[in-house]
Amino acid sequence: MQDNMETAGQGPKRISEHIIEIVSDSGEGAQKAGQTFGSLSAKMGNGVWTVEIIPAEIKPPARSKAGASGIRIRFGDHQITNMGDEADLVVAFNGQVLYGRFDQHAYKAGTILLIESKWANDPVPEIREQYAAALEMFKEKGLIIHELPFEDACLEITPNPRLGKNMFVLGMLSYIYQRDLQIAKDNIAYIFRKKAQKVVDLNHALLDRGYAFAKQHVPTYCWEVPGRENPGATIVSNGNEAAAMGIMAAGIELVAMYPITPATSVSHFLAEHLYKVGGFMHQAEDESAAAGFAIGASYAGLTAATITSGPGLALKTEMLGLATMAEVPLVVVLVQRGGPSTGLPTKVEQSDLLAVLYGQAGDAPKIAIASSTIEECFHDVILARKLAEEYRTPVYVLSDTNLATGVSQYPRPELKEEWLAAPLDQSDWPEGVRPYEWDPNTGLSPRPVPGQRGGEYTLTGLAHTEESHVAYDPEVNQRSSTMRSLKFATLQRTLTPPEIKGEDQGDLLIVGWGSTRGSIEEAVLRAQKDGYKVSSTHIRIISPMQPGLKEMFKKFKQVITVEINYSDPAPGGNFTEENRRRAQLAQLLREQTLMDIDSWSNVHGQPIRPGLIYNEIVRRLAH
Amino acid sequence: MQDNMETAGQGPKRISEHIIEIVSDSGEGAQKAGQTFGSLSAKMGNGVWTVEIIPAEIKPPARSKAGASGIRIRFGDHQITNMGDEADLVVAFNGQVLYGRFDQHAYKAGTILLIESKWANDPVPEIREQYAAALEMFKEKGLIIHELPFEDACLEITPNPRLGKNMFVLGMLSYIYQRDLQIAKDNIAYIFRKKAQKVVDLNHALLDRGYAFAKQHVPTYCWEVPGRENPGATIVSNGNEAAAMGIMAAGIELVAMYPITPATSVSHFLAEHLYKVGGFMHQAEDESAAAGFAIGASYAGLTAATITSGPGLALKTEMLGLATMAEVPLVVVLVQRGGPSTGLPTKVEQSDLLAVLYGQAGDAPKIAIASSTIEECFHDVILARKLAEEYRTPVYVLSDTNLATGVSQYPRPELKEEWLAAPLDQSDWPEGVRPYEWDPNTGLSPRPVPGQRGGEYTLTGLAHTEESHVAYDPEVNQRSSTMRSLKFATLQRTLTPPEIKGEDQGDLLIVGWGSTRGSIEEAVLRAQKDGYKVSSTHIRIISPMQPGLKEMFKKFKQVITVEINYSDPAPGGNFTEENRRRAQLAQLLREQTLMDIDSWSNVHGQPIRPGLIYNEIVRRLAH
Amino acid sequence: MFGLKADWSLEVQNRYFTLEDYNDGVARWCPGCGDHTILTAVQRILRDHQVPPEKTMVVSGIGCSSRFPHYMATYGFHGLHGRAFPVAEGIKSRRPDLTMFVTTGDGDCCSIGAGHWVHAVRYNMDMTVIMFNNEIYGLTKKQTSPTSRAGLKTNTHPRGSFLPPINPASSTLGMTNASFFAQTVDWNSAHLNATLEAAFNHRGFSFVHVLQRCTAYTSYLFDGMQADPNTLALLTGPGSIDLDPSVARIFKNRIEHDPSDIHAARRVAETTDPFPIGILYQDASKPVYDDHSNEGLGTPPEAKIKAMNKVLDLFSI
Amino acid sequence: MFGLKADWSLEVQNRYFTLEDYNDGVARWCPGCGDHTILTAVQRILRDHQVPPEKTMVVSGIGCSSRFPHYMATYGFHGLHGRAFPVAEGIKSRRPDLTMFVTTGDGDCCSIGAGHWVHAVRYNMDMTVIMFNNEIYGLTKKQTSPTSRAGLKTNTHPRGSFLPPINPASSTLGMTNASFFAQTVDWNSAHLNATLEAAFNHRGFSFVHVLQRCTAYTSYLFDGMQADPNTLALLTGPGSIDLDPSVARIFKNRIEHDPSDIHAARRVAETTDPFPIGILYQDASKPVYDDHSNEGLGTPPEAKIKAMNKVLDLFSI
Ligand SMILES: Cc1ncc(C[n+]2csc(CCOP(=O)(O)OP(=O)(O)O)c2C)c(N)n1
Ligand SMILES: Cc1ncc(C[n+]2csc(CCOP(=O)(O)OP(=O)(O)O)c2C)c(N)n1
Ligand code: SF4
Ligand code: SF4
Ligand SMILES: [Mg+2]
Ligand SMILES: [Mg+2]
Repeated sequence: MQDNMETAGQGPKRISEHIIEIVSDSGEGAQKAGQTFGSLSAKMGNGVWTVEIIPAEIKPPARSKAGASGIRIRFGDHQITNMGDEADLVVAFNGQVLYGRFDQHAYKAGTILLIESKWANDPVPEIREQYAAALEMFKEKGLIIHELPFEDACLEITPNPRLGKNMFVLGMLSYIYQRDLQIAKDNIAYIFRKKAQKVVDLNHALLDRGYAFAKQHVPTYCWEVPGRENPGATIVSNGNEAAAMGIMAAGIELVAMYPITPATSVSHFLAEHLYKVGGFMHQAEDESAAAGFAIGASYAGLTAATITSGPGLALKTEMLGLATMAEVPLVVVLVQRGGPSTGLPTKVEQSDLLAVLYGQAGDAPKIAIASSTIEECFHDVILARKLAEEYRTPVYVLSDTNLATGVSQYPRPELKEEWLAAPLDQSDWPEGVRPYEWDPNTGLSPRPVPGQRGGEYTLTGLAHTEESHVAYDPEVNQRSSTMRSLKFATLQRTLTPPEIKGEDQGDLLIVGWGSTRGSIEEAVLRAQKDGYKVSSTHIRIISPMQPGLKEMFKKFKQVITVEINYSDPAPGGNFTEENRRRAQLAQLLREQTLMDIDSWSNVHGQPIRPGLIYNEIVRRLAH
Repeated sequence: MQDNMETAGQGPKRISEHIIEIVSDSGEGAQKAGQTFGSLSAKMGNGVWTVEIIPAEIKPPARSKAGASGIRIRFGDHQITNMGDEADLVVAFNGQVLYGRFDQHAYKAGTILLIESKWANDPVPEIREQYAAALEMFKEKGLIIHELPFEDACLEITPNPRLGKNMFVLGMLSYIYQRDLQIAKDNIAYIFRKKAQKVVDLNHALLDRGYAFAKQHVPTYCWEVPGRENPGATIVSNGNEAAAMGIMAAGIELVAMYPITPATSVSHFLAEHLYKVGGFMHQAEDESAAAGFAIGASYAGLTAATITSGPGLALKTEMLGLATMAEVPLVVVLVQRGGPSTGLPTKVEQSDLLAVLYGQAGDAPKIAIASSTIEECFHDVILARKLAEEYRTPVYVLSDTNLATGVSQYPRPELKEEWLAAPLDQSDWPEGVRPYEWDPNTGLSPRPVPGQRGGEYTLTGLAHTEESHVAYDPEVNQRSSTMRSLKFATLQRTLTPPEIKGEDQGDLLIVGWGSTRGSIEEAVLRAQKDGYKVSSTHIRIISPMQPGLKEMFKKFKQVITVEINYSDPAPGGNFTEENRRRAQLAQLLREQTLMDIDSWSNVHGQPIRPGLIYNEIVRRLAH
Repeated sequence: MFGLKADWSLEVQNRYFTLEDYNDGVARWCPGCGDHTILTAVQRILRDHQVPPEKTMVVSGIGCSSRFPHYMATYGFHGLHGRAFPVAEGIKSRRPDLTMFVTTGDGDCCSIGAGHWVHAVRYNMDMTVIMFNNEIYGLTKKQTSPTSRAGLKTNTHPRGSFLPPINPASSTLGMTNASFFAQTVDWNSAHLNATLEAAFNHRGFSFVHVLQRCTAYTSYLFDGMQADPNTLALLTGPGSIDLDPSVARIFKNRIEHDPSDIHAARRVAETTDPFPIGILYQDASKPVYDDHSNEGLGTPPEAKIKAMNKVLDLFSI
Repeated sequence: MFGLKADWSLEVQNRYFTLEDYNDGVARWCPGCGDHTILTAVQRILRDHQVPPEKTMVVSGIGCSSRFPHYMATYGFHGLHGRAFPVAEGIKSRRPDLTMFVTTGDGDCCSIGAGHWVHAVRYNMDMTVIMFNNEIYGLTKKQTSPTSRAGLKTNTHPRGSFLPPINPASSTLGMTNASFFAQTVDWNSAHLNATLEAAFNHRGFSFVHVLQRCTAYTSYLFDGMQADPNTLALLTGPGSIDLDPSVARIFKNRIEHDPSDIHAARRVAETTDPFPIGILYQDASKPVYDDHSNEGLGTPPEAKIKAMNKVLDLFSI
C-alpha cells in the first residue's frame, strides 16, 4: 500500500503492511520460500494472505512469460482478507517471468525489484539481450531495480544454487522484514524433517547467508510489520483445504467426484484424510456418475457430497434436477472458475450463479450459499449439510479460485460431535406416514431410508403423490410443485438481512457475494476514510435470498454490485440502456427489488483488487 | 362455447363453433374418427383444432380412468387457435374413460353426452354397477346424457363392432353437424386405399348407419357450423410435423437426436422424409453425443440441428456452452414438457425458458425464439437457421406439447431455394483474415470451414484470441467476452417491438410467449367485448428481448404474464411479497423493465384454456 | 422415530415373507409383456431367500423395464435414463446390508448408459443386474435400440436400422473385471429363475441378459424362439446353473461349457443362433469395489473427532 | 469468398507438402513427453500421403493429449472432455473428403468418454484414433485414470488405486463392430509410424492404443520397457504391420498372429507382459456408418424442392 511504503531510513521502520512477490521459473522453489515466509509471519502475529502464481503448463519452458511460477504474500499488522493491489517488493530469478505479471497489473511505479544479476554476463548473447530488454521495460514502468548476484552468493555455500536459492531469498526477506530467524529455522527443520541433518544445515546456512546478503546490499530496506496479540489457536489453509476440512467436520462420509480444476484439490485433501474419519471418497467415471453416486448414497441415508467446477456442473445438471424433484439431500461444493465452456480453468470467476439457480428444466428451486472467506469455506459446508437434511434438497456451496488458492489464517474451529450425527436410522417407520408427507405450512416432510421397515417406497423423478406414486393429474402436480417451493419460502422466513458495513444510508451501497468480500470491504473502508458516503453489504445466502434488501437499498442513492462475471459496458454503439446485460447478482436483485441496480464487474480472470473498487467508488461519487 | 350452444330446434341451427370429444378405450379407433372429422371440417372451410387424448401407458387396461384414449375437435366458422374450454358434446364408448377428463375440467353442466348403453345389460354385475355409478356421477355434474346402443346398431352391419364403431360415430357426428357425406366417404376411401374394396364399403356402410342412427335417436341435435371462403392452399399438421417440415425447408441437412417425448415425433417425421431432400438424421447414443454430432457437422460447414425436450436439454448443457463459446451455428428445437426432472413427459409446460437462457456456467448469451402457433413452428426454424449462421451461435426454437400435438390448418408455405443455400464453400480463405475476426461494431465474424485453404485453425472451448489461440490474459478474455455479447446487442437493435392486440393503453396488459397465444388472444377478445380495458402482446424473440416493452407496459395499470410454468401463490403463510417466486417470463421482464409485473400461471400439465384467462381478467378488473 | 431399535435382529427371525410381501399393486405393463414374468422371478428369489422387503433395493433408469421398482413392495429408486448404475453403486457403497437389484433396458444400459456400464462392470459391486432386452425402445414407442437387429424397421429407422446390434455378451465379457455374465429368456420361467438364482448368489456385479418380449412392438421377433426350444442352446457342465431335469429335458441343443474360462465364454458369446442360455462366465475372485468402499464403516464419533483433530493439527500454527 | 473455385482439383496436384506444412508453432508439452513423438508421427503420415492441410481434421477432447490439434497447421477441434468421438463423427458424417484423426487420452476415452467409445466402435466411421495412454490424468495433475495400474499412488488414491486397469485392447475387441485395433509405444518411432500407417490405410474406425510416457508423473513406469525391448512382443505374420527389418530385428519376442481372427486377437489382448505391439485385429468388411450417413450428398436444390413439395402434399387438404 502506497501510504505505508518507506524507501530509506536507519533501523527498521514500522509499517502497517506490505505485499511481496517471489517469481521464478517453475521448479525453483519460490513457492516453498513464500509459504514459509507466510507461515513465519503468521506465527509472528501478522495477518497474512498468500496466493501462488501458477503457470498454465505443467512444465513450461525456462525464462518465459508463460512460465512464471511464484507466490505473492501480503502481510500486515491487521487481518488480511485478500491479495491486495500492486506489490511493494518483488524478488525475481529472471526477467522474462515478470512480463505476465505486468499484464495482471501486479506492479506499479515505485515497486522495488530485487533481481538476479547473473544474466547480464550470460555466455549466450540472446539471453544477455533479453535480460537487458527486460530491465529496460521495468525501468520504464518505474520499478526501483536492484540487480543482485543471488546465485553467486549461494555458490559460496552450495554447488547447486538452483535448488537452494529459495532459502537464500527467505533469508533476505527475513532481514528486510526483520523476521524471527529462529522460527524460520524451526520451520525449515520441519520441512526437511525426513531428510538428513546435513540438508537442514545447508538450508539454515543459506538462510543466514541471505540475511547477511540483504543487510550488506540493501541495508536501507528494513521494515518492521508488527504482529498482533496471539489470537488463540489458528489454522492456516487455503479455501479448498478449508472446504475439505468442513466436509469432514460436517460428518459427510461419502464424497463422489471427478477431477476438475480448480475443485480437484478438495478431493486430493479428502483422498488423503477422509478415510481417517471412516469416510469414503469415490472417483467416478464422470461428473454425472459422481452426482448419481452421491445421490444414491444420500437416498440410502448417508451424508453425501459432490464437488465440481463449471464444466462438471453442466454434466450434473440432470442429476441435480432429480435430487430436487425427489427431495434428496445433497451438498454440492462448487469451486467456480472462468467460463463459459472450458474457459479459464485456472482463473477466477463468479459466473456460475445463474447456472446454479436456473440450470434445470422445469421449476427446481435450490439453496445456494456463497462463501466469502476461507473460514466460511469450512463452516458453510456444515451449514449446508444441516440445511440439506432439514429441507431435503441439494444445497450448493459456492466458492471460487480466489478462495480455493488463497491461503490465510483463521481461528481453529472446535469440532462438535453433533455435526457428525448420522441421519441414518433403521428403526421402524411410523405407520401411515407417507414418504412425502408434506407439512402444508412448511412443505417439509420426514424421509424414510432403506432398511426402515414400513417405509418402503420407490423414489421417482416423475411427478408424484405424497405416496411417491407416479401421477399426472393437474392437482397433484400443482400441489407437489407448491410444496417443493414452499420449503424455500419457509427457509427464507428464518433468514436475517445481511450485515451492512458502514452507515446504513448514503450515496452508494456496494453489494457483493462470495470471494470479493475482502476487497470490497477494504476499498469501502478506504473510501469512507476519504469521506465518501459509501457502505457495503455481502449476501451469503443467495437462494432463497436473504430478506430486507429492498428496505436497505432504498436508503442509498446508488446501489451497485461488484462481481467477477461478465456485464456489458456502459451504453454506447449497439449496447443500449435497454439491451445491456448486467452482472449475475445484479440481475437477481433487479428482479426482486425492481430497483435500478447497476453492476461493476469484469472477467479478467483475477481477483478484483481493492484499488479498482476504490477507483469505481471515486468515479461514481466524486463529481 | 356456451353462447353458441343450442339444445333443440327444427332443422340445423347455425352456430359459430363447437367442441366435441370422442373418448374410448385405447385401440377403438376414436382418434381416427376424430382426425377424419377434423380434416373433413377443414375441407368444408371450418377453422379446426384437434388434439389427441393419449393414455399414459402403452396398452392400458380397458374401461379404466388411466386408459382414456380419444380426441377433442374444436371447429368453427373462424380460425381456431387452441383447444378451447369445456366440450359441448362428447361421444363415449364407456363411462370409466371419462373420469380422467373431469379431472382436466373437460366438461361442464350442459355438455351433451352420447354414451354406449350396452353396459347397462352386461352379464358381469360389477360392470353394470360401474356403469350405473358413472352415469350417476355425470348426472350430478349436470351432463345431458343420452344412452344409445351404438354397438347393437353396428352389429347390423359388422360382426366386429369394436373395430367399426369409430366410423359409425363419424356418421353420427356427420348428421349432427351436417357434414358433407361425400367428402367423408372420399376420406375413408383414402384411409383404406391399401385395403380391399369391401373394407371401404363396410366403412361407408357404417358411416351411413351412424348418420341414420343419429337422425333417428337425437334428431334435435342438428347444427350447422358454416365454413369460410377457401383460403388457398392449406396444410393441416401438428406443431412437430410443422417443425420437421421447417427443418427440411430451411435446408438443414443434418439432424442429430436421441429419442425423447414429446420431441421424438419430430424425428419420426424426419426419419421418414429427410433423406428425400438429401439430408441425414442421426440417432445418437445420448443427447450429449447428439449435440456433439450436430456441432461437429456445423463446424464442418453443414447446416445442422438437434432436437430435444427437458431432460435431453440437461445433457446438452455442456455442448451448448461450447457452441456458444466457439461460435458454432446450431439450431436447437426444444419441445417443452412438464418438469422438473422426468416430470410430466407427455404433458405441456413452458418451464425450460430459464434453463435455456442460463443453463451454462459462465456467460453464454443465446438467441431464443418461441413459436406461438403451429405455423410458426415451421417458419421459426427457417428464421433460426438464418440467425444461427449470421450470428454464429446456437439458436433455440421453443415449442411445447400443446403445439406439438395440436393439429390445425395454416397456409401452405411456398418453398424458396434461397432457404436451402448451403453455407459450405471451399474456395480459399482470404489471406490474413482471422477465424474470429470480430467486427468491433457488431461482434460478428466470418467463419472458415474445413476444406478452405488458408483458413486452418483449431476451434477451442478455452478462452481464445481472434486467431483461436488459447489465451488467459485479462484483456483477451474481457474483449472476447464482450464481442460474444455484442453480437446479441447487435441483433437486438434489429428487432421490432411485439404487436399489441387491442388498445395500446388500458387497465391490464397480458404478456405471453409460446403456445398460450391462441388462448390469451381469445380470452382478451372476449373480455374486450365485455367492456374490459385489456390488451395482450406476445413475445416471439425472448433473447435478445424484443425492444419497446417498457414503453408499452407503462401505458397499462397492470401488466401480467400468463405462462404454463410454476409461480408461487399470492402471499399467505410462508409465501410473502418478498420471497414469492414469479413465472419465468415475468422474472425476465421484471429484471429488464424494473416494473412490478406479476404472473398468472399453473403447472396443471394442460394447455391454459381461454376461459381461465378470461376469469383472471375479470378477477383483476371487476371490482 | 430416531434411535436404534434394540430388538431388531431378534425380530427379523420371526418374520416369514410370502410373494405378496414383495408385490406392490398391479404392474402396468402391456398384457403379455415379458416384464411381468421377470417381476415374478425376482419376487420369487427374494421369497426363497427370505430377504426382508425393507432390506431390498431395486434401482432402475427410465424405460418400461425401469418401471419395475414401482411394482415391488421394497425400497426402489426409479432414477434417470441410463444412470441406474451410479445410483446403485452409491447406495451399495456403504450399505452392505442391502440386497441390490438393478433393472435396466437395452437402451438404458447399452445406449445412453454405456459409459456407466463399462465402469459398473469394472467396479464389480455386489448387485444383481437384469438387462431387459426387447431390442427396442418400448416406453418412447418404437425407436431403434443399439440392440435392434440390423434391418429392423422402427420409427427412427423406417427403412431399417443400419448397424449390427450390440452384443451384450461379448461387450460385457470384453470389459475389464467382468465377474459374472449369464443370459436367458423371459418365457422360460424355470431357466429364468435358475439363472437369477445363480446371479443372486454371486458376490459381485452379476449381469443377466434377458431376451424380453415386447408385445407392443417386437415380440414377433421372438415368436419363433418361443415356439421352438431348439433355437436356444443350454450351457451345461460344472459351474452351470441348477436346472430341474424335467425342464432341462426340453433343450435338445446343449453346449458343454466351462464358465471359468473367459476365452470359451467369449466364443460362446459370439453365437446367437442357437442362442446360448445359462452362465457364460463367472469368476468370484475378481476384486469387489465394496471391499474398498466399506472401509471405515461404523467408526465411532469419538474416533472421528480424534482423527479430525489430528488433521487440523497439520494446518495449525 | 463464396462460390466454388473452378481450378480446385488442378491446383491440388501442384502442391507439395513438407513436414513444416503440418506444424503450428512449438508444442507446449513437457520436455520428453511422449506426445511430441506422436505429433511427429502424425505429421509424417500426412506428408507421406500428401494430404492437404486444409483437408485434414484433428479432433480431440480435453487433456494434455487433447492439446494435439493446436500444434497442427490443419483444421482442429479441441472440444470437450470425453466427447471427441461424437464431434468427429458429426464432421465426418457428411465430409468424406476430409481425412480425420482423433487424439484422446486414457481418461478422455476410457473414463468420461467410455459411452461414446462403445458407440464410436460400433459406428465404425472412417477415422484414425490415437489413444495416448499415460496411465494417469496428466493435465489435471496426477489423478487416477481407469488405466492406472492397481496400486499406483496418485493424488486421488494416495494409498494406491484399488481396481485393475481397464484393458483398452480386450475392451475394444469386445465391442460390437470393431474393425481395427493396434497398439504400440511412443518411444519406438519406427513401430509407431508403421502402426499409424496401417491404421491410416484402414477404412473404418482405426483405434491405436499408444503407451505414452508422461515425464511429469508416470514415465518411470515405462522406463523398464523403454530400456528393454524384450518387454514388448512384436505381432508378426500375414496382415501384420510393415516394419523395416532393421527395426524388427531388435524385437526378440514375437507372436505369430492372424489379425483376422477375433478370438486370437482377444487372447493376445489379455497378455500385457510382454506387451504385444502391432495389429491385433483388422476386418475391413465391417459396415461403415459413413456409407449410411453419406446418402444423398450433393442432391441439387431443385430436386430438394421437388421432394419437399411432395412431402407437403401429404399434409395438404
Ligand atoms: C435423458 C433422457 N433422454 C431420453 C429419455 C426418453 N426415454 C425414456 S425411456 C427411453 C428408452 C427406453 O428404451 P429401453 O431402455 O430399451 O427400455 P424399454 O422401454 O424398452 O424397456 C428413452 C429414450 C429420457 N427419459 N431421458
Ligand atoms: C467435464 C469435465 N470434467 C473434468 C475436466 C477436467 N479434466 C481435464 S483433462 C482431464 C483428464 C486428463 O486425463 P487424460 O484424458 O488421460 O489426458 P492426459 O492429460 O493424461 O493426456 C480432466 C479430468 C474437464 N475439462 N471437463
Ligand atoms: S411397450 Fe413393450 S416393453 Fe413396454 S410394457 Fe408394452 S410390451 Fe412391455
Ligand atoms: S503432464 Fe505428462 S502428459 Fe502432460 S505434457 Fe507433461 S509429460 Fe506430457
Ligand atoms: Mg428396450
Ligand atoms: Mg492420461
